[in-house]
Amino acid sequence: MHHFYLLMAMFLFLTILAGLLRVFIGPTKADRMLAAQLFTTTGTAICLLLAEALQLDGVRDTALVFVILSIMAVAAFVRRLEPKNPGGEP
Amino acid sequence: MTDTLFDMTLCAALILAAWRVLHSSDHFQAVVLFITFGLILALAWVRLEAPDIAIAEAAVGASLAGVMLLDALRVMRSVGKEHEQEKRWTSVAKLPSFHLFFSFATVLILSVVLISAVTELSDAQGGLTDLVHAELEGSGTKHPVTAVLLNFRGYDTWIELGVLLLAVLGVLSIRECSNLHSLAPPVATTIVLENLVRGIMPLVLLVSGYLLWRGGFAPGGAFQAGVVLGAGCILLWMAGHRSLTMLHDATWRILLILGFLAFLALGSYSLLSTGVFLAYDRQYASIQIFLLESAATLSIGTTLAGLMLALQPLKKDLPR
Amino acid sequence: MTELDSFLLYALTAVILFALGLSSLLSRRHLLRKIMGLNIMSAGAFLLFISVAHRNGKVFADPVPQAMVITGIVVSISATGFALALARRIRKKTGLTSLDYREEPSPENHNRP
Amino acid sequence: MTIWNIFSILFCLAGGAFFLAGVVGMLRFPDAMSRLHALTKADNLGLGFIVVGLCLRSLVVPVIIKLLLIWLTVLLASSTACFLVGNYILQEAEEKPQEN
Repeated sequence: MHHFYLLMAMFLFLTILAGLLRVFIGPTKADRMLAAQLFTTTGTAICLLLAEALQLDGVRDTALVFVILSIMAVAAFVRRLEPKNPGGEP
Repeated sequence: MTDTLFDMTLCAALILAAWRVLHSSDHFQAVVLFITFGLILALAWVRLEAPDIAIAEAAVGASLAGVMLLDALRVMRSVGKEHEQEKRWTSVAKLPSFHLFFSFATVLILSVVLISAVTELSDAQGGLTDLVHAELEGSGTKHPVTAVLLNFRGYDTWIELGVLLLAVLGVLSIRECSNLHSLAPPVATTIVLENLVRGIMPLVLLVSGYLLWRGGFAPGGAFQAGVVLGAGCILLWMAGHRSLTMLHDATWRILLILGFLAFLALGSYSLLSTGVFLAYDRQYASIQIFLLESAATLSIGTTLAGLMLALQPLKKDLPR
Repeated sequence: MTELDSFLLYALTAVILFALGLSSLLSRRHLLRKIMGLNIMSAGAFLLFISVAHRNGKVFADPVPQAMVITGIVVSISATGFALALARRIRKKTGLTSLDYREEPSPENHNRP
Repeated sequence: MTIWNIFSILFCLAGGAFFLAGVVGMLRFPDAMSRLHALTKADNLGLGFIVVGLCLRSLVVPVIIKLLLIWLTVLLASSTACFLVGNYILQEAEEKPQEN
């Protein structure tokens, strides 16, 4: 069972490596950001699988921290420094 | 076998990501890769059975640093001739050749020295695990990492809180503002993000408190809790909430120095009563450590959030 | 493969990360890249610490290097914040994104914050 | 090997398949908006299946609660993130013609 979860984690890690290609080729900023968002979720899944494989409970807390802060990068990415079209939709 | 394969993939990914962070042509790509690098590094900490560090890295490397860099990227866009320079695969070409020669020679020599040092290290055995476990009894906490941070090497933690304080003071003086009240109010964002943050903030606070509590007997502790707290404050600001600027100026200042002062007070008390700086009474060690950790959590949280918020536009910089 | 080899693997990765970060710190011109290089250097240093800690550990990695790395991570993020503040100040005052003062600042973006 | 373990393996494999689909979509789809669609599949279902698989494996109440909390948060955060990025793409598209 230990090996199954480790293999599963490795498989997910390989999907991250494949996804890196999207960050390299882009072409738009949004594409790159989306890939990073996918990595965060995949990373969470890997953490959970490794927690089971290595029997480390603290790793689930790592996944929890990943998840609750995953929105930060995207929020920083779409944020505008100055208010835009004040009359229109926010 | 599976473990080795996993290790090798992880190391290859780390090197690949680091290489592209430093040598891609586009700055935005570099920042996104930097966030990904932080994520892969957190996975490496998990693999190396250091969950304490993985928690801190998940909050710092994968979120906080990325947010700071994304924010800086907006104002640091290179323009004109410099921009053309950056667009090329590598922009080292423009430096004087002696500079290039010097830097690559330095890197080469250092790498050789380091590699030989590392191969030496592979023969060395030992480590301090047994010593820490032998002293764990009566240190006031059941988790070895917390015991090292707060008890055995309390000096380090104390000075480190001082370093954090210096960093935020430095940023404030560079910005030429004395407190967060000179910041322009945050820009309103979409209602979707506002609502998400409204829902998720209690969870962030809960996780922060949970990590502080867990630090007594399992991975977690003041640093992780503080980093999560600070990230939460920044998240509030990004959702258009006034966050730390809501606090009275004096309150903010007290929160900043609380951790440093708590260590200083306890250290002086133990110096007067026992003659040793930062020595705990065995009887009260656990409650003393808990108080120190709570103070440190608040300080680290406000400091990290302050570092980021102090870089936001000031009232005087706004157009009109 | 034995425990020793996994230590060597991570330790050599750490050295490579350190060298990559250092070379970029010395030879890249854009300040953000320098700051990222600094961060990758520190990641390499941390990785070396923990690869030793993992080899010497029992259930968890050796707690002393772990504690040092946790302090290091928080110090490195505060150093990054300070460095970014400096870099943004340089950009605002001179219009440059590097330390190369022979470069002419671009006039159109000089005064933008 | 109990029946729970077999189900756990099956659910984890299903989750892995969704992650694979997500990354293939991320690489093969033609534009950012359709890649957004691929991302949501991996986020919601991929992690969901893996969480269920691990719940079946551990069968300890606190762990199950933590896992479900993680999944619930991912559902909220990732849909918000996708909305924000989608909104950003639309706004960019709106601004582009005016600039040129």
